[in-house]
Amino acid sequence: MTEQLPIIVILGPLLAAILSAFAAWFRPKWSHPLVVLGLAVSCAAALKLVFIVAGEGAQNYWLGGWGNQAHDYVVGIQITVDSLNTLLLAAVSGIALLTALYAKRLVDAELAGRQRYFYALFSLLVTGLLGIGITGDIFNLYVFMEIAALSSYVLIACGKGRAYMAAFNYLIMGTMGACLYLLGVGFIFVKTGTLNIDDVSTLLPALGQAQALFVGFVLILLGAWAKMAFFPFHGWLPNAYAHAPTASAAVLAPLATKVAVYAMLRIMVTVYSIDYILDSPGIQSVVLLLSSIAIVVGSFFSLTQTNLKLIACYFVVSEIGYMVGGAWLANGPGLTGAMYHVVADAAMTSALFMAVGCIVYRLGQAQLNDLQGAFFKMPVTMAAFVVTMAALIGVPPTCGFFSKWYLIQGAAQAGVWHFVAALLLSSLVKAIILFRIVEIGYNRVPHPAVEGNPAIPRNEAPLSMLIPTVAMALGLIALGLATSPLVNTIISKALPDGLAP
Amino acid sequence: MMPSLPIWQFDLPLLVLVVLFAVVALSIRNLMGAAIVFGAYSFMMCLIWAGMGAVDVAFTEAAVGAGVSTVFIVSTIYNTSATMKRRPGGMAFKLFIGVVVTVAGGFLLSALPDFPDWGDPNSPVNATVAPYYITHSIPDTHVPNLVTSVLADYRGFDTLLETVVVFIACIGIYSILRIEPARTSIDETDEEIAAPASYDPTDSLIVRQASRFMVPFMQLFALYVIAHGHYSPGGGFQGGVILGASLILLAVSFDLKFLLSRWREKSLMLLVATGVGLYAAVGLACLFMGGNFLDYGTLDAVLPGKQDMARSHGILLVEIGVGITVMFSMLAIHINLASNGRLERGL
Amino acid sequence: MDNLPSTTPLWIVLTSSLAALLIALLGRWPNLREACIFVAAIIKLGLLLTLAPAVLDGKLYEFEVIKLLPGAGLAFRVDALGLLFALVSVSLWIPTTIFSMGFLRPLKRHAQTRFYFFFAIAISSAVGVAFSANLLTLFIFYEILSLSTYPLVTHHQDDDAIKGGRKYLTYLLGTSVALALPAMIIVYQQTGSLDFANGGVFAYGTSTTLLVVLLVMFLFGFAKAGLMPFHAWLPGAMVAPAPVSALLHAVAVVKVGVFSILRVLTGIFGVDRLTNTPSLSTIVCVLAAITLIVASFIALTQDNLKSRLAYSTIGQLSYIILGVGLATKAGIAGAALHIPMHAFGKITLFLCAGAIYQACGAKYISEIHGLGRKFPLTMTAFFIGSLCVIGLPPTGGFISKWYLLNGSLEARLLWPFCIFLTSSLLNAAYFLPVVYKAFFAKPSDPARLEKAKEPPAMTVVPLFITSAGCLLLFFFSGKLFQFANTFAEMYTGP
Amino acid sequence: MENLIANFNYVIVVILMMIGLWSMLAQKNLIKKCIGMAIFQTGIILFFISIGAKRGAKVPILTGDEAPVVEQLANPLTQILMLTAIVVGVATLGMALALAQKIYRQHASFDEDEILENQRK
Repeated sequence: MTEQLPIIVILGPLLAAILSAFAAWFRPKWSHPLVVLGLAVSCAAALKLVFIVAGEGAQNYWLGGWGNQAHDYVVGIQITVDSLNTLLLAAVSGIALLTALYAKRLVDAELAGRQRYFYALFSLLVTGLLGIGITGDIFNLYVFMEIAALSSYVLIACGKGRAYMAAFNYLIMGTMGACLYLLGVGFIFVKTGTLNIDDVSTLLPALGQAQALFVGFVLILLGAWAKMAFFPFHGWLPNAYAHAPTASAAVLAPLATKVAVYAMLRIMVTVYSIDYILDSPGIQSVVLLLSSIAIVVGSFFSLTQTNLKLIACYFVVSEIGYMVGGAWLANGPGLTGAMYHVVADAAMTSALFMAVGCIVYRLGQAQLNDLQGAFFKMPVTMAAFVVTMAALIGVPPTCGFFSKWYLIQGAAQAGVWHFVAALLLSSLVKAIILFRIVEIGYNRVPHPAVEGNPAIPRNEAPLSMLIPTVAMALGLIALGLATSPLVNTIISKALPDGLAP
Repeated sequence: MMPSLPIWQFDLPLLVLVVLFAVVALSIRNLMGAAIVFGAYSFMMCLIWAGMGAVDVAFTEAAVGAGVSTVFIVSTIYNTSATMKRRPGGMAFKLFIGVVVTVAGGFLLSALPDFPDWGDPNSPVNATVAPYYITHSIPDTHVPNLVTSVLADYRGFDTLLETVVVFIACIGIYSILRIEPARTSIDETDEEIAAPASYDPTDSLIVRQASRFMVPFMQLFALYVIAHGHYSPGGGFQGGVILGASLILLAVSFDLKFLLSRWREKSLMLLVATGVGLYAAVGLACLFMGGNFLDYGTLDAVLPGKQDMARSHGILLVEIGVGITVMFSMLAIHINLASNGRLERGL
Repeated sequence: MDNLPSTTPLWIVLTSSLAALLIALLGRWPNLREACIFVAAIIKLGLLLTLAPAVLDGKLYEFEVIKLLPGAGLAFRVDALGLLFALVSVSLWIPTTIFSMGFLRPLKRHAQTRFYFFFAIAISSAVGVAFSANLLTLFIFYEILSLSTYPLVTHHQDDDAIKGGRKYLTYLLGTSVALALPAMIIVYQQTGSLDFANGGVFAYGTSTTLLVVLLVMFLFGFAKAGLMPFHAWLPGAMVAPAPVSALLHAVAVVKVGVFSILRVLTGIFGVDRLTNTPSLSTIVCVLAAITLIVASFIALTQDNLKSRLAYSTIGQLSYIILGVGLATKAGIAGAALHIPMHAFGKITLFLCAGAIYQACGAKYISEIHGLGRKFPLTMTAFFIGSLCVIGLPPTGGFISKWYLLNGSLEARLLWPFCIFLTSSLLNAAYFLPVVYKAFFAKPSDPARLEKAKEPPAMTVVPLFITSAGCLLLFFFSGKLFQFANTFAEMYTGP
Repeated sequence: MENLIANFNYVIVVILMMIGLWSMLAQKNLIKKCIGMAIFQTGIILFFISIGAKRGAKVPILTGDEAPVVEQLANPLTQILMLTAIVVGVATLGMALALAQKIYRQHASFDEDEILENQRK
């Protein structure tokens, strides 16, 4: 049975989505439990796979039983779970499960009467993201990318007002990204004639520095960057995620961009190789510079915003810079940092958007000035929020500290000091924002415990939202404490030969 | 003796025409005109692809690109407005994008010397994995149409996902556009600027009678396309699109009410899910029979024939699933786009 | 040297955190809540004392809680200096809590539970810093300390408090993230290790330029030590309630800064390297000396009593850094000794300032003329505390300054010797007039004196305890010296 | 130059993609953006079909019982990849049009600048 686990990871949410679409017309109430069930199955399978991969190494699975059929190359579609993606799969399915539980109340409140297909789309989005993470075929990756993209356009367009225009812009940008990716796949395909990642990676070294391969590489990178909102393609993200319904943003922001980063890592590390990157140093320094700019721009804009949702969105933009930069340092610590940060940042962003969602649910909006007294109204939520911000700042022992640790170490090893400076700057900016919020939310109201001051009524978010939020926030600390085993047993094996974390 | 010209002569004018149509479609100020030119552009593309031996692709493009896509654009414009306002300025931006795009184009062309010769049967694309399909399709799956066997079996997972994409588009467009009667009052903010109905086709007797005559033949042909996909160009997608188009024709020539009196919205949306469900269920059945997902060979226990025939039948089953989904989602997308989500009246 | 594996250090650190949880739960019953603190403090003190004999034997207690990075984890190691520092912090926690009860309760201050909660967390993290086996652990507890003291600094939640808190965090977090963290990562990247080692971690032949840069980053990165120009947070933090200023900003927080620098200088750079690379020790000495003198001069000009004390603290901290910078056995021992000596002296002074404010609302030195006649006990305590900080017998301050002066002679450097002496004179110049005026000057505001009541017993008793401590430290300095000597011998040999 | 002629298809592909990309980014009219997007996608499809083309090959459908000759049958792999791409393309186009209609309901315009102005109010 364990050999079927990789496909179960995908099938859980996919079948749940189809069933949920049926249920939408007969028993609308069943839509949500069905999706939760599907995600739970997927999450369990993904977690089991983490242990299997840590113990036995990569797991390959051939759809339709079409392996290489005594032929030199794989003729069907392969899905692979190895040390590079197993953590990502576990994180995506786990976060999606928690978010699905969390989203129920928000959806009932924000999308009253319009949620017929919300859970089906939610589940399809997760299917797409998991598929990108699991597939071992570069064309199949494109199809999954489109599944994730199409469902995310709709999830965003479920919002009101500006959401449609934001979704439209995202659609144009996303389609452009996907098309560039597909074209890049075409350029690789021209030279190798196969789409299987393992086969391509065995064929590529012999082809050397062919210009077509280089063009394909750049196209795939550009496509992935457009999808992940890397500078200068970041314009669509803040609008799209900030105007989306809170429940949609809570699943999109943590997962969608991170999965695109993973796709980039997969192409860089497995399909091409680190040597390939090191042999084209011009592009490396350009990308590193862009990463630093992305971090600085994201930080700067997050400082100028007054809406908590937008601030969170710009955090996402700057965090993308962390991961791209880390990957392009192309040394052991940098890659370790990038791989670790993909998981860590998914968790952090998820916790952040969950906390913001709780605030929006109770206070109606997320302008900073509306937060007055928030710490008294919803202490538990705000505690989770503070923990999350601490992780984003990089306060030990949360996971944010360790990813920053590896990234800075990698940058120091590569001598890329502007990246170090950008990382530190972004930490400081986040610290400033945290304490601005603490001041507004905590200090700027008369303390209710002093005689004569009015008591501020407790108005905590409902438990179905609060528990996932708190769990996620605690997960950040747990993840931080688990850094050493994760790096030693899994991430270090995903590094190219000769590199050590 | 091969002709010395490096490309097929017929292609040259077609390729030039394609570019021309693309430019015209984008520069025409009347959007309806642009939509029609875009349809013509797609037809040109079909010809080019058919010329290169990609008949299935050409077939699909004819049905999807030239047919359904154009109808979608036209119905959108019908619901909104066909004219573009002339706005001054913005030249600098357009020029900047132009420069960027040109640089990108130059970059793409820089890889040209690296490409294998045009039409070379020994190029990596043609010589690495592809020969396997050509030599093994019959022994493996008993399907002479290689495209069908690769599509539905070797790379059946892609096709499942592709069906899912159509499914997403259908429920997505429903979620975006549909205004359910009960909800009209809730949906306050984004209301209510409906374009005047500029053209009402429902009163043309000739159109009605002609379509009434054509629809059965279209549907018959579509069923043939699906069922005979193993042996001739076509399959679930193409057949599904034609079936969908036949119903769209009904909707256009009569009106939406007429169509919806026969196909209720609920059943449409359920059928869309049914198609994907059928495909996934076949795959799942393989899983329960002890094989990998979508390994139709394991179905030989329940389907007639040996493994290769089981695969052939499995392919037919999933093609039917694809056909159902594509047909009804095309229809569902059309009725939503054509009536601006109200399903009352529209193109 | 033997290393003893033991979980006791972890329990010591956790005791006050667990107490913090209890405090949060018992918020509705103030008596129980405070009883809980005392119990925790006593348990903690007891546990600490059980470690003392072996540590004085030159043994180290070690315990690794969890491995966070290859080559560095959350690990504890108890040596003489760490134990000494922990003992001081925890033993002063008791009088401070008594004082807090007297200070907060009668005025029905708000959020007392929160106050005690974060106080306990702060103590935990200070002890955590003291017991850190490596730079990573130290950094973690350092940051927890910064964050957990923020609510204490902004306790009043008015505009001043917010401003002070903002400054507090900007300086402490900003420097630690922007300077100490990168420095630490560079160390890790260069050497693959963050453990404090007797001979330092750098391989022979590491470039001096790199070392100098790292040194400066560490010195300024641990801004809790108050080296100029990153000192301004300390006067700013004086908006906090008196007990906070007393324990945290005279003992725990600032000493954690100095302690971190001490650890880095001895455990990361190594005493040998300091001795052999004159540029390193010179940088430390010069920076410390500048701060020492400038802070003393600024203290002279302050009229706000707590500000004056704050600047005095900044100066005194640099004594310790200068002592280590000398890199001699007596210097290090003196520096180590100065931690408890100054702690007892300064906490007395701060508690006095709090008691005075409690009694008559006076914040400025010009307002307390003649106060000594009204509150002789309080002002006597203040006098003893001043003596201790100045370094005059019969108080403990004398002992540590003695060793520091010895250290500079041992290093054959005259200028630090002069600096120490000058600064002591300046100390006398800014403290003794306060005492004089309090006892002998005419009351500047007789009406205020009339209204003033004797501070409640709960606030006076702690003064006795700590000022008695100042005196006792002088007479029983031998035991303390053992700690300091054990520590110094680890690096310089017997 | 010889190469350019030999690979005339690729040149057309690049031109089509440039046209599509330009109108996706520079055109202000939403419908025109959608059409540009579709042109971009067909350009890519043309690219894939071109790389899979074989000189003088038949359509990839086997007839009779003789063993298939690889050189004589067109490459099925690129074709099915592009079938997928076409379907994805029409799905995306439909979604884009639905969004455009919704936007038109709000702003009575397809012009991006006008919509943004409207939103700023």
